[in-house]
Amino acid sequence: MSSILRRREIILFLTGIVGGLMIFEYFFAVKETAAVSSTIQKWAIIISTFALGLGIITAFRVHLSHVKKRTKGQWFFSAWLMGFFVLLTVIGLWNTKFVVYDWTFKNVYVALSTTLYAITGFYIFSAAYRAFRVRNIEAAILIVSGALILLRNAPIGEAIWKGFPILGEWVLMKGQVGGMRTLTFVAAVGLVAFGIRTLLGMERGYYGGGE
Amino acid sequence: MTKATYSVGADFLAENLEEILLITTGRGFSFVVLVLSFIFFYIAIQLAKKGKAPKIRRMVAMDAIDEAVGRATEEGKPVHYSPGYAYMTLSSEQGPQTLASIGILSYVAGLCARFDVPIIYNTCIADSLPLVEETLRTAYRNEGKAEAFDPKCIRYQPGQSEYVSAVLGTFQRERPAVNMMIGGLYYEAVVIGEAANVIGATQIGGSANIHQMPFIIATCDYAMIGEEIFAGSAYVTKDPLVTSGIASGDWMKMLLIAITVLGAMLELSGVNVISQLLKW
Amino acid sequence: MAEVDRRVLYWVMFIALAIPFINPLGLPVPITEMTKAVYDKVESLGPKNIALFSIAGGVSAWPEIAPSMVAVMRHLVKREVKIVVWGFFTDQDITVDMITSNVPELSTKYKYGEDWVYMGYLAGGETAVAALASDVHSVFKADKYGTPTEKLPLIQRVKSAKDVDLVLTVDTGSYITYYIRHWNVGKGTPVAEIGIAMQADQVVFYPANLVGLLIGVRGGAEYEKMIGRLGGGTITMDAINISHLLFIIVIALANIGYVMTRRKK
Amino acid sequence: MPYPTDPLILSGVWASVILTLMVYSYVLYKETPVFRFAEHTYISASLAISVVVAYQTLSSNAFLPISQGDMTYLIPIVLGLLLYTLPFREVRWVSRYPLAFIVGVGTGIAIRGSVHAQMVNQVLAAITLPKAPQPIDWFNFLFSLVAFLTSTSYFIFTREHTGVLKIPTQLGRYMIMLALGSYFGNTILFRMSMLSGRVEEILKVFGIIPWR
Repeated sequence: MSSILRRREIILFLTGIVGGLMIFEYFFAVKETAAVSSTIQKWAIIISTFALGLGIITAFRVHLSHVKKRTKGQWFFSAWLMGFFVLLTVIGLWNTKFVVYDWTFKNVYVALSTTLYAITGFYIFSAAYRAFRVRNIEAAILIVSGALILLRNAPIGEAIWKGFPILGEWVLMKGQVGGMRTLTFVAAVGLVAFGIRTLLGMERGYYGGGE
Repeated sequence: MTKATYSVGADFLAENLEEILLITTGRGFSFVVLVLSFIFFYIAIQLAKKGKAPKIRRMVAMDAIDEAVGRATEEGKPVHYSPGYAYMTLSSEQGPQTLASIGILSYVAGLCARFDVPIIYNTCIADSLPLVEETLRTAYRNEGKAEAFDPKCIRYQPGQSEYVSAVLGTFQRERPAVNMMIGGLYYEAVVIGEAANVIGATQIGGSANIHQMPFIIATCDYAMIGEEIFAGSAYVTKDPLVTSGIASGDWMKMLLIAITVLGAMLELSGVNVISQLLKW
Repeated sequence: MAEVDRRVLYWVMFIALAIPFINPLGLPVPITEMTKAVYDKVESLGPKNIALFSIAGGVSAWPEIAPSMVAVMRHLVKREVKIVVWGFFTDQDITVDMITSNVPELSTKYKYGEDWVYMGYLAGGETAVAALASDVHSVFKADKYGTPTEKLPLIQRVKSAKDVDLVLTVDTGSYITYYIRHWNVGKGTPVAEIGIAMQADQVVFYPANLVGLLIGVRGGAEYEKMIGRLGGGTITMDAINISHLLFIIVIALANIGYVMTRRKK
Repeated sequence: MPYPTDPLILSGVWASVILTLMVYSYVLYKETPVFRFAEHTYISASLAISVVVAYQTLSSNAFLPISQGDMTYLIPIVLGLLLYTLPFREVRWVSRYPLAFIVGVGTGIAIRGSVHAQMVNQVLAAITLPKAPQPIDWFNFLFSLVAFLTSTSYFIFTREHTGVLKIPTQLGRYMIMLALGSYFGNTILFRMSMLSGRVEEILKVFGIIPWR
């Protein structure tokens, strides 16, 4: 039994069938498939939720080893990570309204998510400094288009020259549309080709290569 | 935090299907396009089997991988690889990009195994972990170095910003010589890209997410745009599939360009048959 | 010159962003068409109309979207429009708290259940939006606080998308496209967006009828000006002015440096 | 609003600002134990919160239907548990079943959505004529159309970009740069308001500007 279930063809076939069903449901008005496809999507969410445990195993594998080896400058932080995790998980599963959990959620989790989300503000600045150099015509167009949008978005643009927001508005509403449309379009073409290979079981790169 | 109190059930969809489908009419032509994609792909494969596969242009970013890993070997520093946020699951529409990324990873890991370069893999996509581990394990085994594989090179963080913070820390603590970020990238592209520039890493980036392309181009030494990442894994393994996939994609582009030109001319002369067809 | 230590750039930006908060500049904020369109639409509504306020953005995006959310909500309350609130983000309760504390009329002038109602969190993405468009009552059996829908007169009136006069979707992702597909194209309900800046690029080429769009904090600042009550958006606009000017200056300097180093070679 | 006095809120705002500064010390100075502490605290808290959220998701989406008698939900639970064969060499292959399932769903969703929204709808939008056109609208229509056609021609991989294709592909590259520049500019607005939000928070908590 297990030798049959182990065959790659059967596993790839499962991918093809599930994917094919998702596609079929989208294009055809068959009641039964719509219900099945909705159920399948829910199942996928449930399975993915279970995968979190693998993530925790993966993380603990790394941090336990640091603690065991007393890695310099790291083991203390690994121990803290694991200890705090256990504490907070126990509290959270018991009662999410309990003050320790609620306080950590708002002042550590939400605050640091916002902080890291905003860290991009620094990096985008140095990225612009590096990338926006007039090396050739392409780069020049990139700079002019980016600068016009900057001067449209910040009222200071209009304070400098009345024309900036008008030009910026044109770039945003009309000028960029064609190029953006192409990028959307070609990304989909590549995705569909890759998806077809996956569903037909021909894309083996992802499948761990051998066996 | 609130519980997921309600969600839409299958029974509801089934009951109201007709009304929902009424909203989504207009998929007829899309279906034709999808079927044509399959047909084009089949023809391209048949042509490839007969040795008539069309030539495609070089993919500079993929060719740069060997050189980059070589540099890491010389400097004795690790290679860092990460697939981006990608909605943290393979079951979303970002899933294929993660898969494509893992396909390229299998090639990179093989090179790393061959030259004994450590590889560090940071991710926040929990359900991709089995694939990643198996890909790395197989790559090491194929190089005859199964015992050299250390699963601790895979690091997991439970969210996007968590993953960004861990990558920032990893860069300064372990100083990789190469940073590769390929997959469903979001805001991390510019942060990781610039942080890797600080430590002077060679960077290869790629994504089909349009919104990150400006930043991948701005921060990386080599960029893969859009469909290149999907062709990547087959390209490095010299698989005839790659030319077939790219050729059929090209035919699809040419067909839709032709429809656009024809449609625009007809619309301008007052005939709206093409736009009606597209809305079918 | 071309290779300044990055940290200098970061410190300059950090300090420059702090200055306008301490010492506001108060440059005028001109009104753009997209924002005016949203304002005019809300202005045309009255006590008989129902607006849907859909939250699909997290707390981490507050600096960008909170000013618009508060300003639009203030305008709705001023026009005495009935408001239905629901959302798709797990931390949205904190957002609703923020709005109600900034718009006290929701608890004084408005009666909960009759004039406004908060239905809570919903999972399911596009499927959920599509389902709500055709039948609200089969999706929501009770509001956020557990009161059954039968006891909420306002939600009794909202059976499907057709009962809503304006959708205001707060969005940091793709929910605008879901609402356009299922509420606007499907049912003809007008849809307006409170969004983050990058969405402007994508929404403009989406083939649909969008009432208008508040582009990030800039949209919020314009809206505050139009309702005549300045707030967070207007204050942040100073920081935007300074930082954008800084970008322009730094890009110019980088190019001067680049040209000069090339000449030397 | 006055500066908060409630000890719970006060400790909260100070903790969040100190953690923020710990993270920004990486950018403004360098990687230190201070940053490392913030990083590990964040990941730790987030892991715990993810477990709690996962538990809630499973109870409302899987355990609840099962308790109501819908046994089909045992299937995804079993599939989910099969993922945990991964650490055991002999049965590791079993974990491919749940994966095959997830990959199928993701690929299916990605294909079906992109053909419609990203391909067909874009062609349709490209050929849709302007309503109530002024001369400028005709110009804009033609500009977008030409931009779309030429930049798509740049993405043709199986033909050399010479001869007939030389000028269109060149023009197409310019059009792509115009789009990317616009996107870059808008992203800057978003990122700057995010960062200024954090700066404002720091100034507020330190009492440099009034609480509002």
